[in-house]
Amino acid sequence: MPAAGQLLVQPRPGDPEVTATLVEDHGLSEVEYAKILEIMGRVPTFTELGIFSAMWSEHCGYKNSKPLLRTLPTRAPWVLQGPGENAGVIDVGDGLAVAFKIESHNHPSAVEPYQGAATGVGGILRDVFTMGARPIAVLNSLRFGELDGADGARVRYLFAGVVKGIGDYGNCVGIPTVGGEVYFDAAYEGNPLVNAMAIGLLKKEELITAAASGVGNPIMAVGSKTGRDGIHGATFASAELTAESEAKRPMVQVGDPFTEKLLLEASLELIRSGHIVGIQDMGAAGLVSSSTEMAARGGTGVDIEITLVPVRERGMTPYEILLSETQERMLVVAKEGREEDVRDILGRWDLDAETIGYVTDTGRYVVRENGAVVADIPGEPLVDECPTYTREGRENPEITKLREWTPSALAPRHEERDPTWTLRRLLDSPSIASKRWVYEQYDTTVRTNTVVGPGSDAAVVRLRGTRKAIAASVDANGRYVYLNPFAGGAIAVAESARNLVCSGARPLAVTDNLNFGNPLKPEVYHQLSEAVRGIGEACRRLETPVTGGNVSLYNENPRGAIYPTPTIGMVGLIDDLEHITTAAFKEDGDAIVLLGANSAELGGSEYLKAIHGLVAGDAPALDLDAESALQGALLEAIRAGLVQSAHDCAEGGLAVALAESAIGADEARGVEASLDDELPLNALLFGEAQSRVVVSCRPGDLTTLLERMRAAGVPAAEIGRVGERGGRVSIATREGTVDAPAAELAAIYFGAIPRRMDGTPEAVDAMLRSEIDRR
Amino acid sequence: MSDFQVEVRVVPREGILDPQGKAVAGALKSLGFAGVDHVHVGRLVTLSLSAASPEEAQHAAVAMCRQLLANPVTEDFDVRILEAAGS
Amino acid sequence: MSDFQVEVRVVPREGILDPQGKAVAGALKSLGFAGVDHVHVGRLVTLSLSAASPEEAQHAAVAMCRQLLANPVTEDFDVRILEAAGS
Amino acid sequence: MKVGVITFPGSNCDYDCYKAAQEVLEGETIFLWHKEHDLRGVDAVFLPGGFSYGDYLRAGAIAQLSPIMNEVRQFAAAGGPVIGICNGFQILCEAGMLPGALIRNRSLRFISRPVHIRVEQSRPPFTSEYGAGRVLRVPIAHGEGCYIADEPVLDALEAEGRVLFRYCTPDGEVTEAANPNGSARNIAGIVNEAGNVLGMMPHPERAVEPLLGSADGAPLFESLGAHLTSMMIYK
Ligand SMILES: Nc1ncnc2c1ncn2[C@@H]1O[C@H](COP(=O)(O)OP(=O)(O)O)[C@@H](O)[C@H]1O
Ligand SMILES: [Mg+2]
Repeated sequence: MPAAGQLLVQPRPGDPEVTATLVEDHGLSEVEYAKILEIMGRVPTFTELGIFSAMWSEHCGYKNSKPLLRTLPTRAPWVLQGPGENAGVIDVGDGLAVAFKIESHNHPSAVEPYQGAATGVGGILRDVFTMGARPIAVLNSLRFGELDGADGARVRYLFAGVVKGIGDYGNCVGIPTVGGEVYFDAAYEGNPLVNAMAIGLLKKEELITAAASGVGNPIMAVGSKTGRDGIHGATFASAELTAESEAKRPMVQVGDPFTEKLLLEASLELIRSGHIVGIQDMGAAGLVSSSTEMAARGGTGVDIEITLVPVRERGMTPYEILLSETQERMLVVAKEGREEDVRDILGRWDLDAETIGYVTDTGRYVVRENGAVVADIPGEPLVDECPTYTREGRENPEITKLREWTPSALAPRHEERDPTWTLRRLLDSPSIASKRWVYEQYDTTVRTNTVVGPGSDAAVVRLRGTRKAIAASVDANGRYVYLNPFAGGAIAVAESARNLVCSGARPLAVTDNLNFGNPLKPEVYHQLSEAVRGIGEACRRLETPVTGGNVSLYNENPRGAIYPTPTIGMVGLIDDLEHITTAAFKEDGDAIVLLGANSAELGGSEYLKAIHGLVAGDAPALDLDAESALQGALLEAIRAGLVQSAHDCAEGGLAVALAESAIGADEARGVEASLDDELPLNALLFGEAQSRVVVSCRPGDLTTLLERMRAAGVPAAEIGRVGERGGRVSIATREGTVDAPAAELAAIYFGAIPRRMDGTPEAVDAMLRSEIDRR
Repeated sequence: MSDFQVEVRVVPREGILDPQGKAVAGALKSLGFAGVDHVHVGRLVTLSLSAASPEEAQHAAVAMCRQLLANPVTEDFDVRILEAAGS
Repeated sequence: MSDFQVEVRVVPREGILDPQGKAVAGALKSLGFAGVDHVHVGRLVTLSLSAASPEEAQHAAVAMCRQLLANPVTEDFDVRILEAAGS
Repeated sequence: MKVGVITFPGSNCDYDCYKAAQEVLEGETIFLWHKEHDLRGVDAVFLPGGFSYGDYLRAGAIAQLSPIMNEVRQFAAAGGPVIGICNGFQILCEAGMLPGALIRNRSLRFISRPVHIRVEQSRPPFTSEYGAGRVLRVPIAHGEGCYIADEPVLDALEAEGRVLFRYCTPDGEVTEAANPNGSARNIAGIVNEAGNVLGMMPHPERAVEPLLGSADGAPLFESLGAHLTSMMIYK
């Protein structure tokens, strides 16, 4: 007999019996299953088991990360919506707010790069526009194996497919892709990372949250018909990639950006119409997660008749319909009696809506099939009582040992006596080289608000009707995090903020994507917990709270784990369009000033890897006080109009930063610089000491700029002059001089990726597999 | 060795979303064509191939599909060897 | 009325640039396939159509091609009525 | 004067076009919905960029069947100025209102970047405010922008001065290397026989403000404005 308030649930004919094996296949542990039995007071049906399995997967339940995420700072006066909603929202003044969020699609992209990446963009756009925000920009953060390693052909195939997938989707929807980052390292072979971030703009009063409230309100399914796509994708995204995942291939979801564009327009109209109380993307774990989460937020229950859900295929079971991850679908809670109004708006955009159920006051999650109850679960425990774990973390002793490496152990190669050789090598390293091959495939200028697109430190998108602009950047150096998870996590935040400041923005808030290996392994859990601690500390010091994010664990393959890669997406505000600053040198004779101090560090540098094949040493030291002082003083100087260009020193160090400012824009310019620090040549030119920025200023502003920096306690020194177009890049040091025509360095820098992608026969093959029209 | 005319048909996998087919179906309907259903859009690759026998040609064409012409995750293919055209 | 299975083949017109065909040819060659020539990439549209006779189905399908499925400037088409599948 | 921007399902430069027209032109700018049967008295029509119907099948193929296209045809036949940009150009070709076709870029990749184009003809209604030979910097963003047509058609376009824009180097030289997508004879924009229907792949509406990198597209709108003003005087 069911207890009071519970409905009679009959096993559905044809459904498998719930056994220990079936429970295990659903990725649920014994402890978790015991908890389910306790919540249910009986053995769950197959459908109910599927529901629990999806909701309690890592992807939806955050069972291994929640306790860590709770330690992150999430509040500031400008934060309107912190973690827990589809996207975070911050106040940017003038009655406007910005919604933004990052999301990973690593596992789907490893299996089917084009569709995996495309649907990743689709999902993150929906997260933003379901908040009532019109998407204004997308960014992405990508990691692949080595382009010319042993597995090069496969890597090139994945890289080409992912880039085309991101481009085709965003281009079609008409949202500019304005920035991102790409790194190549053997650590990501077989397990690429694809993180997409979307930013949207809304009027503060139009903010809507995804809650199912109002007993009796109809629940409507909107958008594409449900098919068998990606069933158990959320569980899939929470397990290690094995040969078996190859067999799971038919689950791959296909994106339909055209329908997304219609959904986007229709959703924004719906939200403004006042006919609905809530709207949510049917994303990972589809209908189940969207409906249960909306009910939980609304403190209500739902009652769904599964046969009313529009389906694409015949014979779909409740289990399949509930768990399907068909893209471009939304769940809408309409106001009672407004269903026709909702249908009218959608019909204008050629979209259908079906009422599939109602909001109830029982607090229970009820699913029926032709009236017969197939699932009846108390909603609150389903959403909130997923067991969470604080695992044991222990550093891998090999990494402890790696960190003890110091530059004194390094024997320079004989070619390095000519530092120009080294610089050329670094500019040709795909992780440092220009990513133009990538972003030329992205529409960067649609919507006519992109003031600074890809190719500078941060992207800048103006806010029409105001003097303001938004700046955004995504950053993470997995190698630093691998060598020192705490420092690496903090550096990712600091670098992201520094990129924003270089563009003239005040950093405001963070969305993070934690890409890690299997958390059940103590050495991985150690990386995860330490990196989160580093992120938290940097976010607190730099006053950039975390407003949301995403966790992607189990990024491993039979060959090993990826570098722990906590991608930081950051948004900042530029108060006045006048303050927008880019990395490129502007005029002959401008003075070049280095802010921050050089050091003898080489640990974790691109130089060590590209020139010596070494991943060793400690991550660069980060002093958050120095960082904060640098950022504050630089932003002040930019606002005072003293700065012509600003570029932070990142991978490849000072020499690469100088070269990028000279050659990174349309026309290559010369540089005449001289460094007289008493440091080893390689560390001085190519070391990656933190908290450094290369700026240029008009000669007449030099004294003021240097004085201001001194007053702020920020090391600053004039190190050279900007040269003319087509000049030479020359950097003199005590031990040797870099000297080469700017045009030659530009050819290397811009040619490195095209050369690898379009040059070799296998590359052509790799490119083609994704280029052949498969829409 | 003979030259074979090869035709490769690549179609979206059964059950996989076919947005293109959906759009074409809608357009045909709005043009007034009635009774149209199950619209799918695929690719047709034609090529000539020199091989010793139809079997060998078939074998090579299937290998091409596996390696390049079709996406094993989302598409099914089908190879037809049409004729030996000359020596 | 019967349901006919219709297959529409749309191919780049002779003499028209076919960048995809060219790229596929290059890729097949680089993958080591020898003796491949005249590679072209076209479109394959499949649909079911209810019509009174194969002739009527053929006629409707040709009209679809003229109005939508093929671009007369760049493409040629060819319609095949495969079978009547049930009433 | 009143100009209309058509929104097809999947248009995504409609707003950009609207904004540019509004900023540069005097008078009113309105959106026209693809299902409408009436151009609501506009004096010029823009078919904006984007991916109408997802560009599924062929770019522009499905949009040209939209109800409003009948009105656009009649409007053009009566001499009304029509401007198709990017996807709009593709729609005009698919609709048979301009000769030729746009196929996939030579590289098979989508290309988004600023390019240089040379103004080949300075004449109303679209280019009178440019000097012939002037080099413009405007963005392109397309996957299917390779313009092709039969040789006789191309010869006729040339002979009749209907090629308005050609891809070129920053110095105005028409070279193979300056051709981003493989278009026949570096063609970036053409007009119909009567000269009142323009199709172009580059985006002038994305180049009307120095803040966004270039204002070289503004004179195109100014040319249209000058033409419409002169028409009103004659009316
Ligand atoms: N995947 C990508 N998509 C778009 N833009 C990218 C991508 N990767 C790199 N970029 C752009 O290239 C420029 C340089 O990238 P990166 O070297 O990572 O910059 P930084 O070191 O300053 O963070 C940035 O403007 C960035 O936005
Ligand atoms: Mg960098």
